[in-house]
Amino acid sequence: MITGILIILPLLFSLVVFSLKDEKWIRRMAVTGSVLEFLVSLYGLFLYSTQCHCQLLLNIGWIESLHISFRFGLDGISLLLVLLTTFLTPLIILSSLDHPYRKPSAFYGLILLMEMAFIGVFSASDGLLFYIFWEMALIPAYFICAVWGGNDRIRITFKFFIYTFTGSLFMLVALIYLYLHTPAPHSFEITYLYAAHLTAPEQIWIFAAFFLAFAIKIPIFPFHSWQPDTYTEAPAGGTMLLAGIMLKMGTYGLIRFVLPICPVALKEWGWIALTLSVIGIIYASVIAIRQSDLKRFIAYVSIAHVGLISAGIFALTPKALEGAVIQMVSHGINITGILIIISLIEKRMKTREIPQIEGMANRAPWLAALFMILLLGSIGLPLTNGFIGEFLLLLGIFERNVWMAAIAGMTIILSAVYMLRMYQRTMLGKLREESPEISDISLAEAVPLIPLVIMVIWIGIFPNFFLQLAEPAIREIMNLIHG
Amino acid sequence: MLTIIALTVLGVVILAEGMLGKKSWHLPTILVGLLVALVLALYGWNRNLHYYNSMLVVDNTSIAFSSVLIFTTFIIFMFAGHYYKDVVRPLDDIYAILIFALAGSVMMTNFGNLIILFLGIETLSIALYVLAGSHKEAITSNEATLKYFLMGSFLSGFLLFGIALLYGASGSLNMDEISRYTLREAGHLSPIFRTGLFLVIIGLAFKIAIVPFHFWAPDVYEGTPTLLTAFMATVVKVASIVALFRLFSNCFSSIREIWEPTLWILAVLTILVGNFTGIYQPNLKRMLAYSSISHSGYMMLAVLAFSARSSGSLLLYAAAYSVATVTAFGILILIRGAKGNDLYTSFEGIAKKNPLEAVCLTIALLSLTGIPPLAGFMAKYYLFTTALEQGYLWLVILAVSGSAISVAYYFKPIVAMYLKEGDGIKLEAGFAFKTHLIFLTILTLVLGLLPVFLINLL
Amino acid sequence: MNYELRMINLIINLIPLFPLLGFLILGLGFNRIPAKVASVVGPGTVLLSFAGSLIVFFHLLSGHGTGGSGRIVTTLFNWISFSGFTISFSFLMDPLSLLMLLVITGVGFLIHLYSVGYMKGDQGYNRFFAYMNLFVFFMLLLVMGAGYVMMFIGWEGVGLCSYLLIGFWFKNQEFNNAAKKAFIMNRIGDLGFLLGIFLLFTTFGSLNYLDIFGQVKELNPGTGVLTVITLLLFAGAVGKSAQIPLFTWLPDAMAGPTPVSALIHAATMVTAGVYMVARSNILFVLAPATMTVVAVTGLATVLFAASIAIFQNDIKKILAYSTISQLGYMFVALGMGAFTGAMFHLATHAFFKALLFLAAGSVIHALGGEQDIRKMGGLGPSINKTRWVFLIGTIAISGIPPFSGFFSKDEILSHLFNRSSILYIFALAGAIMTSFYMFRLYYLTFHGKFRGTAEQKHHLHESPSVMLLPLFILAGLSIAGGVINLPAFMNGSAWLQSFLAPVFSDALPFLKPPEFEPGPGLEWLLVAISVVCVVCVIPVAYLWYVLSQEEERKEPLWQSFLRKIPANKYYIDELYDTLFVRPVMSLSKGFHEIGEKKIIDRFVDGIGVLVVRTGNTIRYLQTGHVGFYVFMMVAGIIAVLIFNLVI
Amino acid sequence: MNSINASLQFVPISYYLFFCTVLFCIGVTGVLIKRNALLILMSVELMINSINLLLAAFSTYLNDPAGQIFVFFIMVVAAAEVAIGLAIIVVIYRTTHSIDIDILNKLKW
Repeated sequence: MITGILIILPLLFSLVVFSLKDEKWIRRMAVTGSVLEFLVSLYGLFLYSTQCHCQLLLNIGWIESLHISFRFGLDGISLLLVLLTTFLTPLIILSSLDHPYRKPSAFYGLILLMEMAFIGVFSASDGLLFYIFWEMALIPAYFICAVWGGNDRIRITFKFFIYTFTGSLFMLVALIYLYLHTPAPHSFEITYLYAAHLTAPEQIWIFAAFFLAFAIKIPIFPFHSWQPDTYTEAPAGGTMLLAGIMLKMGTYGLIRFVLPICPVALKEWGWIALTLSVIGIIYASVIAIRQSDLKRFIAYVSIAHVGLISAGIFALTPKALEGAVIQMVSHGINITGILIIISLIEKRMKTREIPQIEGMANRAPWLAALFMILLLGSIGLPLTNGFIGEFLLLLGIFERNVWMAAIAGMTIILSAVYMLRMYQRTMLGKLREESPEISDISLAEAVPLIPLVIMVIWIGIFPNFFLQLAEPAIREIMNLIHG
Repeated sequence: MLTIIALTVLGVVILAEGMLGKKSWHLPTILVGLLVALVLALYGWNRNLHYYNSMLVVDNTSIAFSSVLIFTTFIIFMFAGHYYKDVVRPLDDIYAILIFALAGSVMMTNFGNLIILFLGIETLSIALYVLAGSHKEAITSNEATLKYFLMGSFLSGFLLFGIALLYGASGSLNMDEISRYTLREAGHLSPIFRTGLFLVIIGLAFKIAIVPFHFWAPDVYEGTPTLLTAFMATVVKVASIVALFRLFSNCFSSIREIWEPTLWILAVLTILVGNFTGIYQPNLKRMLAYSSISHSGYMMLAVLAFSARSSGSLLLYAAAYSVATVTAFGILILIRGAKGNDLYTSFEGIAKKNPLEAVCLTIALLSLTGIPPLAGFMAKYYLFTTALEQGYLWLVILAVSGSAISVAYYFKPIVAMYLKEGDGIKLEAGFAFKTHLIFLTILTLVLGLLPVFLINLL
Repeated sequence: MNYELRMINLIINLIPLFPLLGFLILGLGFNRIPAKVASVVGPGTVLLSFAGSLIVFFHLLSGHGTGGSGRIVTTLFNWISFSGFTISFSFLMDPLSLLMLLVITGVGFLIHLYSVGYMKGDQGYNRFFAYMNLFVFFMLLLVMGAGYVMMFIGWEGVGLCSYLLIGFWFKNQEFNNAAKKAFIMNRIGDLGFLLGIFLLFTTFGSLNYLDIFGQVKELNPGTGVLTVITLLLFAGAVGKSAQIPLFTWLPDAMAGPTPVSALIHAATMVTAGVYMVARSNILFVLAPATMTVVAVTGLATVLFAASIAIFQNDIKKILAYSTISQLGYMFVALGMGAFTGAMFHLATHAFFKALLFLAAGSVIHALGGEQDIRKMGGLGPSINKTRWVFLIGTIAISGIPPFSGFFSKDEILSHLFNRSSILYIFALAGAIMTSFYMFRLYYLTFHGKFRGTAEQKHHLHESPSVMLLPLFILAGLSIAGGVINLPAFMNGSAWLQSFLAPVFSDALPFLKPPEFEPGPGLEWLLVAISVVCVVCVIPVAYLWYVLSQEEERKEPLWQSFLRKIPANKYYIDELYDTLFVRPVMSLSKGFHEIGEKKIIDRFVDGIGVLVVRTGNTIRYLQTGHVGFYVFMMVAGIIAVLIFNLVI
Repeated sequence: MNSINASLQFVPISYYLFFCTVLFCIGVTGVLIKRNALLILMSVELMINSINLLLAAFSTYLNDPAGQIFVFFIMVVAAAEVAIGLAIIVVIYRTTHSIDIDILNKLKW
């Protein structure tokens, strides 16, 4: 029931927002809708008990003849990601309120639509539904990036769309193939999919298809070429949605589908995925060092971080999975925060080019301080959320393969290198004479940032709540892999 | 049977009205008449009627499809008023011929005997030759009709030759007889029969515009007046593919191994050529022609993977495809009215002033692309499922890659409408027109969300 | 659990909380609350935790409630815990950590006090104290933690604080670079540490000291995994304690305000490595190979750093290098298994090195920011108090009795002598160098004639009492600090030895016994030797740097060449720059220019282009000629028929 | 009737088949090589008539009237087709003053 509300609510509000004319009311409704959604999800959390693994089920018959139905349910992992979505969306909307987007009704309507799709993806316990919401998320994303994006938006966003769409089409084929191999009567229900009998080669093909789709979405090296451009061209809010939430769809998909469905293939070919992810970490980190455009910089940083997450997922150890889940949440929080900061910087300096920004800390100490905290979170300093994830991930990978862990561990050095370099060149130093008169962060601007910063610290100090929320689900998946 | 009669009568009535000079009565009469025909068609539901020692066989499948055809014609006629609003000459002939063509297509879905099949096809085609050229002054229209006529009559020659051979080999023109023959002779079919079989396939392939018999389609579609192109792209195509489907499911299902490879290759060719060629088209009308070609390739999957469920999925696909295509043509009519051409450049920036039209076209195109939760996706999904059930893995993979490519051209108008700056003209679409567009769009959504209705019919 | 113990636990938990509180107050209100409040809160919180540590200390001495184990473990909460994996946020109180606690909070408080005067009027005054408090908090976590993860938290935390404080004056990008360098070099070590932790976990299934040390006794010495673990841990120590090869950040770290150098880069943070090795003594003892590595690294660092220090001209840099070499002594001691000696030297070093830094700070303060000793000289009379405390510090570090440095260094030396005489000789050489460069520094600063500008001379002034008071206290400690571990042959009680005994008791049996047990006579002899050695270089220094400064200028070529290399720190920075920094930068460029643009992007776009091209080619089949169409169709028909009938 | 059938069946069916096929192919060739719309139309007619003949022959051999009935249908349809075709050609001639099929290729690519 609650899950149904979670999915319907954003849809309704987006329709309302679409229909509205008065800008003030558009903004109000958008904020109200997203906040309401967040509260509902909190209530869902309240109803949720960590004991059994999948709950808050909703099952409405849809196509009985094929045993396809609107099947939603939350286990620990999905609940966490739903919470992440509902937590970030209001902040993203808030952060873009003062930005003069043309046609705000469409902009916020699309954001809410996207939220609906995200929640659908994270809570669907039916393969076809998952796919449907997966694609539904893509359309608003495309339009947000394409309509409100930068100069080169048309080419870039089109590339983004067709690239991800192609990937997901192969996932569709794989899904149908799975469906046909589920025990009769065929069904897309997740448990049926888990129970599908596949020979080893079949599993490998399924694995390949899923991996392609998810690797493009995440993105895992070398399928990432759409991502830096898109992040750079997209409007601030769009980038936040893409980086903060959308790419979690990929990692979530890996955990929800790839791991339980093709364990054999993973045992045979998982190492390739693992290696690719680890390569991605180093590759992207090294590239990030020299980027001059802040958003492009963040894009590469994000590739590096999610590389670690996916590496953890492919390590197939419980700790790594715990790490992956917690890190998904943390990454969402950190990157959204940093992107908000970047948009604030851009607002003040009228540019995103690092060489043209210097010494903002002189005039905007609070901005610098918040930035520093988020940054520490993303370089995984202990007592920030980043550390929990990185520690567990690396530990898990270490248990799987020492050398991989050693190489992946380079990230704690490289992240320090690129992050501090960027921070030093933007925040520290003398303020240029020619640079515009800048003010410190205003309360309105701080509103979306404060919760994020609090979460950075909170997860860093009390991660247990989140870990234990995800634990039963992870145990479930580990059983499916090994049992 | 009754349907066909009703339609024919309707046509005659229109002509009568024309003689009486009651131009304004045409559309109402037609719309009512079509509804009547629809009702009559549905009247035969679950009755499984045979007429004239089963020259006409009216079973549920045929009823469902002929309803789709009638309905499509109906929604096309909804645009007719706007399309012909400033034409002074009497239109009774055009309308009547359209109706007759529809009658022909209905025959194609109900045939129980190759004679009827042939008659249906010819009724349809001859009517279309006229319609394609109905814009006498326009040289493009002339060219279209000439090309269509020459190739059409040429290929129907092959069809006939095929039928003749089938007749000679099997000794009958009746489908049941032929199927019995195939069952009997399954192992060692005479070359005559096989030649006949393939010539029939080719004859129908031409009507469906299967590669390499598709060459007429783009040119004819472009030259033909837009409204009638819509008819060609939907009714004609669906009718012919249904005929093919019917022929194979009733007669030749027992000798699958003979025709399977050929159809496989033809389907793949159609999907790929259609999608690839669509990319570079400068105008929407021609693009839609190619998209229709690729879609006939997809529908071939249903014929190939003939199974209990495939008729249902073909029905859904036909419906989804027709609705979306008609919507697109509707917008095209508007644009043509405003800009005088249908180049992508004339779509630039229309989203600003005409959000409704833009959204409708977008949804239609997305549905054709196969984006959930729209009808097009569901249709594709069922089609692929049935195909995979029959183990056509590679075919499905190729089809999927095809629809990945199709994004490249389906998005061109969308990009033009939303992302390009253009002269902010307001398209003059009447209230009826708009409501109709909305209706179609909602239909696309509903078909996507509740495909069950159509699927469970058959 | 009785009332008293609950009180103690509360106090233990409060010790780190006070500085954290201070940080929060100062940090959140940094641009609102007045400087006066800051100058109370900053030092005050540290004083509170000092008091707390004293209470715990005496409680532990009394031995109540510890169940005779001599240690208290308190758990705040389970930090990370899910199926089969728990890391609790808990503190371990034992003599070792208490010693560290006292040093950190005690010396830390004095330095905070000093900063009140030193940082007066700086616009970042509150920020400064906020960072300092944060540092103390993390440092306390580091030493109080009951497991390696806890230590790692503090470990990274202090790294962060040192980053923040080195780059405290962030307007100057040079300082920021230094800060960044420090953090990154530390992180290199930390990676080793982290991997060590992982290996520890996979080996012992836990990360608590007590669990691990409990299990490790079962393993037999020299096990491969232990060697790897200890080497990885030591890598962390190397980074944190600025040993070869990761020492170059420490001299640059002098960019920070002087109190920072005194607290973080002399007294406390840099000794974290020593603490870590001492803490995991049993692990190291069971890995003899690592022990040798530790000792050799330490000794190499001693000589290396000392040789550089001789030729430096920046007062703080000289002290920095001396810190490095003193840390080297500690590692030598650890490597030889003289854990007590190391800790002892750690403590005394904290006293006199803090003293020296603060005194140097007072000098710099007096000269208005001048740090180059070539521009000083003859400051003795004008800032007399500073001069005397500086002299005390110098004597102490040079190891001249009866000052504290003498005892700690002598213990290490004698211990070395018993183990291997070669190492002893090298160490002695190091000691001699130490006293030489220290006295060089002293003389060049306070004797001879003033070489600075006129207006500097005019401004010369003694520091305010709030700065002098800590100096005096530290001077006192530097003089008397030796008493805490008077060796037996001086009829001392070797109190520290016995105090720390429970910590090291498990390790000692595994140490290879000394080659011979020296009698008191030999001990006295060694003392005599070392004292004589270090004392005789003093006049040399006086001769060179006070009497004849002219000749010191014009020296033979070979000599100048000889000085050039160490004067330029053996070009280590340049070496690293070419070895690591440049390659990474060019790699980054390469990846972006070639990997991204040329290969991956081009490949992906290539597919798109291919599709479009194909489309553009195929569409020309549509020639528009009916003839051609018909021909194609017939061709198609024939193909179909042939395909089906012939083939 | 039967006697006629018998006398007709005196000629083996394969002859008819072969003859009609040849006729048909001649028609096809005509369509292929001619550029004049009228001639093409006639070639198509030739094809259709060959089919009629074939059908008739088959029906005779099968003793089954269906084929011959079909022939009548075909004739009707063909007549209609021709009518339309000529009309179209006339229209074309009006606009282009030529009935050469290659004149018209505005619509391509």
